[in-house]
Amino acid sequence: MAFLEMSGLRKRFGSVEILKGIDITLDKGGFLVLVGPSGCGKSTLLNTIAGLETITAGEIRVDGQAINDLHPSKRDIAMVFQSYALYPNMTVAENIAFALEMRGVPKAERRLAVENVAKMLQIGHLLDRKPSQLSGGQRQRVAMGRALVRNPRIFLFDEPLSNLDAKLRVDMRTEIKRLHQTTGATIVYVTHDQIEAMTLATKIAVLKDGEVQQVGTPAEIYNRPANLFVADFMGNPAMNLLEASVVSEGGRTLLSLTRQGDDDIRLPVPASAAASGLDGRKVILGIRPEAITDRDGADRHAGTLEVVESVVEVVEPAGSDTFVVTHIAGKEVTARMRADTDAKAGSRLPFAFNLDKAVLFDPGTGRRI
Amino acid sequence: MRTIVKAVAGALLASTAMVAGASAQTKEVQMLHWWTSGGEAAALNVLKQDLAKEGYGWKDVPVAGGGGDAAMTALKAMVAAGNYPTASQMLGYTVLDYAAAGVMGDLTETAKKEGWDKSVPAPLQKFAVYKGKWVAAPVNVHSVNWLWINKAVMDKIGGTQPKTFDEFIALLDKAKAAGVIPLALGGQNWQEATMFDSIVLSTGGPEFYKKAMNDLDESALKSDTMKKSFDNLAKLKPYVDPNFSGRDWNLATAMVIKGDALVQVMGDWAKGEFVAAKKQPGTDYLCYRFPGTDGSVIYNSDMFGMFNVPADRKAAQVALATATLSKSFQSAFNVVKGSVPARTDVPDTDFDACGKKGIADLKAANEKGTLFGSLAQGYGAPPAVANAYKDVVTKFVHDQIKTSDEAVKQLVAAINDAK
Amino acid sequence: MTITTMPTARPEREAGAVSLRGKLQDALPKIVLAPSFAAVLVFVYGFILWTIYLSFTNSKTFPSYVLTDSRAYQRLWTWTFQSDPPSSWYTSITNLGIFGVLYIGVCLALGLLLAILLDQKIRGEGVLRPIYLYPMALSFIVTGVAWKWFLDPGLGLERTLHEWGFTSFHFDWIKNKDRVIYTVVIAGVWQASGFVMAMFLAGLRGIDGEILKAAQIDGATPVATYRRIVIPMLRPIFLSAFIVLAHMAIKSYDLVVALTSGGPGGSAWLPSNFMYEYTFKRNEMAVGSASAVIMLMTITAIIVPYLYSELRETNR
Amino acid sequence: MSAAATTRTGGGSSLANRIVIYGLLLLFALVYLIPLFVMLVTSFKSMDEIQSGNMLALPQSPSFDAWARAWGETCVGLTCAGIKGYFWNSIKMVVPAVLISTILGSLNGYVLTKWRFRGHKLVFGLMLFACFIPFQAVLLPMATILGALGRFGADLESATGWNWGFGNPTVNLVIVHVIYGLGFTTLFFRNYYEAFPTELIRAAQVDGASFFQIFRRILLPNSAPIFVVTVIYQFTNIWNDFLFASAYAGSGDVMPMTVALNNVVNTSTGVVEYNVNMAAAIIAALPTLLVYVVAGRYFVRGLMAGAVKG
Repeated sequence: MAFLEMSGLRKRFGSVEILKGIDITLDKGGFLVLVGPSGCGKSTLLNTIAGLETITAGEIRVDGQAINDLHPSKRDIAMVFQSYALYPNMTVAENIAFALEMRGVPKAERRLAVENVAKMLQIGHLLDRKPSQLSGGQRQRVAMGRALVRNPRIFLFDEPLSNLDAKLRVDMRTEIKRLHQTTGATIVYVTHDQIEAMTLATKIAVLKDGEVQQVGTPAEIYNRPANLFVADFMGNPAMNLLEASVVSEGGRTLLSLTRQGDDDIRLPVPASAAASGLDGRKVILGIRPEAITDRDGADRHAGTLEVVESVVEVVEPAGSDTFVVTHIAGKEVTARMRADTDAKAGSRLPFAFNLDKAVLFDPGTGRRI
Repeated sequence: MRTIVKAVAGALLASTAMVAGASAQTKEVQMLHWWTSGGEAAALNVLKQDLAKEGYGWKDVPVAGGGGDAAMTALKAMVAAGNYPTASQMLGYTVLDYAAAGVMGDLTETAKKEGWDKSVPAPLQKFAVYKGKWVAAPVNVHSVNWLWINKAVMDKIGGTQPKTFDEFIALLDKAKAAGVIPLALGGQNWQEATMFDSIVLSTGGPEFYKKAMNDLDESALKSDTMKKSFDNLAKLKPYVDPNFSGRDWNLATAMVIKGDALVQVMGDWAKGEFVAAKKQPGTDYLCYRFPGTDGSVIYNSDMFGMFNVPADRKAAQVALATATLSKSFQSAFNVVKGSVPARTDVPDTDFDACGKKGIADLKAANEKGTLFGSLAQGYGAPPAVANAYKDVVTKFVHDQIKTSDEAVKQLVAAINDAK
Repeated sequence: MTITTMPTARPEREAGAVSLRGKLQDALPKIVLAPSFAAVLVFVYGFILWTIYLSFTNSKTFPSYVLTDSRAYQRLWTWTFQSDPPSSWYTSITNLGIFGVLYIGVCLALGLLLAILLDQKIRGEGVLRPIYLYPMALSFIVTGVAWKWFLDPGLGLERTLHEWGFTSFHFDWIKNKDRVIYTVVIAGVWQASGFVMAMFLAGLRGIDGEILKAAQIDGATPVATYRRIVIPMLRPIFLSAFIVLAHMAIKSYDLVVALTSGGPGGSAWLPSNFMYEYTFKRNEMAVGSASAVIMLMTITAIIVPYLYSELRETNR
Repeated sequence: MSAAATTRTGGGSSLANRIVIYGLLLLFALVYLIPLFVMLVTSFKSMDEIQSGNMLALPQSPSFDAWARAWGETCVGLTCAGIKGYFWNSIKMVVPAVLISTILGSLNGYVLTKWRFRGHKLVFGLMLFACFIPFQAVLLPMATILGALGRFGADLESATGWNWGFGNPTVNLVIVHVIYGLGFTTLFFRNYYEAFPTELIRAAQVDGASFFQIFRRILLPNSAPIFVVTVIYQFTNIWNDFLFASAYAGSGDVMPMTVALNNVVNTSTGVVEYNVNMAAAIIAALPTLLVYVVAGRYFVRGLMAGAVKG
């Protein structure tokens, strides 16, 4: 049995339904990331787990016990907030110890616990300061310390890194990952940043408009997105999504993509999709930029590699790679070339399509075929 | 936080500690009044001491302001709360209103014993006796139809006592020619209306005054005599200095005392100001009846309304009432206050010339039946009517009503509306 | 997402499972609020109902609880249109119009001006600010006499200027039935504008400096910056100040009494003076109550739309 | 961040600007000070000088006489011991009234922002609207209820033998001022707490703090600015109240300062001692003046911190 189970969760504010039946489970020690665009309900979902918001229907169980009617303080959870929510009138030590104090832990024990946590997070020298005297990263650590000191059954993180600058965010991300690995804690983590989701999660749930779009491991989500939304949302640069029609030519079923002022492109149907029954249909081809490369940069193990020449529109060197943009099927298509590519805007270049990594979607339902 | 709690608790305890003292004591009179100025307070202190001699304490509830308005509001609140004072300074119809509401006590026994029926003028008893029961003890009788004249100015302009309204105008003209402000008036509605009381009496005579201002007879109110009264009021306006509006009455009196102005038409409480300024009647100032009103007295009276207090506080109340109407207090108080005693059998030995005249006039008017309540002072009709009357007079004085025709029309309409 | 809905009510089905203590804990916020709310219901709304009831009786000196008719309203209605000579009620409501507009308008303008001036990195702000603020600390029982003197042509400003040689100066508004209400405005503005200044000053200090930098880069002059950017950003403060001022304007009573004793011929009356006069002085409690009801209705007409928009806004 | 900090530098000839700005500010300051100035100089003059001289002129021979008389000799009703004794009456009424109404207001604001329930807006709207009721209209019904409370208190006392304070004029005034102050205090605190980060409350909830623990440990320690505003506002209003004070606590032993002052300055007859009146008026206003002068800085800060929504 899973450690954390959410089943049939619904939440409505007046006439607006924020959560429309959420079913997610998480094993003990797992790291679940709830990801989605703002307004998708991910924060609300987290708050219902914390007990900060009631649910309209459904159940939340931890370790087999229903907790949805327990007061937040009785759920044995800890939470790290987006704004850190450090009590401005208390010192760092008092902030960290507050929850223990509320639970009647003796003073000596509290001090020991605070010291341990402070050592783990390397914030021992900050214990006597007030939150206003701390930098963003330090506050972040204190907020985590406040959660850690409790040693709760579940940690909840509500976009904890969104207020940090880019470099610190990466550092803290690593820190959180390390903490997860060393403590084995069960974590539910909300973010809108899909890189955070990919790097941290053992399990990702993509939400949109109060509905779960897909739950799976990062690899599943990335490689086999359940629908167009997930495909578009996860990955940066985003997956290329191109309209294509399925045609039969010489006994082969092929994808045909139109080009303006150029020949149509013919590509084989990716192995991930069952080719049968597609004949004559319109589909959407999803292919990630890293699956479109220069010819000699292509994956050596690729089963179906198709080289197509196309006119380069924009070249964006990114250091380790160079992104090259061309125009296919009425859309910009981003390809990931080697850093030393000689692509120039306006020139014609061969693009190698690795269709092993491509997926097809039904344009009507948006689902993966 | 803890200190806050302590502070609150402390303050609450401090206030509850006072509670024992707050509940009415049996050997104490609780007295609501608005006599807070030095002279009045001194006069009232005589009463306090009289009571102290008999072993009664005095719990003072002074609420000054607006000529008793604030005190009356406080009284209404006290009565609404059921905390009746032993007595309260009250005026005219207010006593009757409270009596009708059944909150006044009964002093008939004391009145009989002390012979108030005989000694207190009948028109006053109309307000002190409700349905055959004495409910108030009159403290004094003020009379309204007085002229207060600075003698030095009078001598300078060579004026003599005006006997008629026209002579009065002639006198004012003399003053104007001499460069003195002829008429000191405070432009507040009650002062204007108080002066108008006298004008009506002077213009229409005693009969007319009674019909119009006490009986509110409509034919009298809209008569030509009333119109003429307004015309006479209009005649006086040019003799008033331009800054009169809103002036307090005692400032107007001060103008006469200092010789800035010749004359003020005001009730005899103005004499208290002269007394306080150490001025002597006859040598420093002159007191004449308003021209054409000799032989009649328009009065008002301060009364101590006696409330229906519990039996254990009754003795104190009786003591207060008895002391109030005792001859010694009546004399001592009224000498200071400028008014005359509310009983006609008080010797006038301690009074000055004006006081003696006032006492004699009151007695004569009482006997002749020419003692009338002042409409402006709330002794002619209930407050709603009296204030409607004041509205019209003040609007006429301040040119919001422009003609005497219009004024009479407005007066009839306003009084009918308020009745 | 700032909607805060804390667990308070539980679905009926679990009622049995929840301990009494837990229920108490859940109801605690409401229990805490309840005494205040109950007090307001009884002592404000109960009394409003009481007043409405009395306005339909013929209460005179004391409340009478026998319902009669709407004569009090009929009288007020007649008086409303009686402008020559003006009835006291007509004077009161037209005065409230003049007073309300000028008092609120001038206070807002002056308060804003002072706040903007004080916000220019002024040396001695700590001295100036309390000077503008102190009138709010004083009641008119204290300052009434001083104001009366100052406005009196025979004692105050006019005489002083005459003594200084400006003999043509004329300022006798307090004695003039058509002008006296403006002196009430002057004293009222003096009392409240400092408070408004403080509100605006707080608002100015709360504006994000980057926006102003942006305006500067866009080439806006200081005047244009204030007119186009700063003042529009102070809109919520205008609203708050408006409410504070509107409530003071409607409640203004002692101002008129202390300054003018009602003015020449009662020409300075405001509706609250009317109400007090009729209820307590003229013993026409029904009329006083009816005027109070009309005042409350006027307040309602002004305040409720504000409250509505204000409270809807918080539902973002 | 001052709005002027950046705009100022954009100005042209800054010296001329500064002169205009300071000139205007000083001019207004002078105008604002006139009434206080008149009162002050009058209080140091003799009566003769007041009556003959210019009210704006400085006293020729300043004397503290009037002050001494106002403080210790002038008559309030029949008691001629100055107004000094009435400070304590006012303080023991004002302090509990201010503190209770402020604390209730902060609790209400806390509930109305952080523990919302269905209908919270209506409740707040009703409480806010209560600010606007004219006090003259509640004078009598309130008196009736206070009277009933007093009789109930007397019964209670005879039943329990312990005085509960009902019916005591000071307690009555505290009750009245608390009730009619609730609208404002609730408004102030609600607006302040509206901007108070809700995440802090949530964090404290997750940390296991109870309703009151959150209030006491998290909100109260961070409410100082709005406390200052509310206390100043309430203190001034309650200290200066005359209507309720005169109607419910008029007798000499409980009379608050405003009523005593009114009895000194608003006497209807007799020579008016303006110098004593002015001295008494200033003495009576000292606490509120002091509050504004001393706490004025925090007042603006407090308004900044959220009493004004902006």
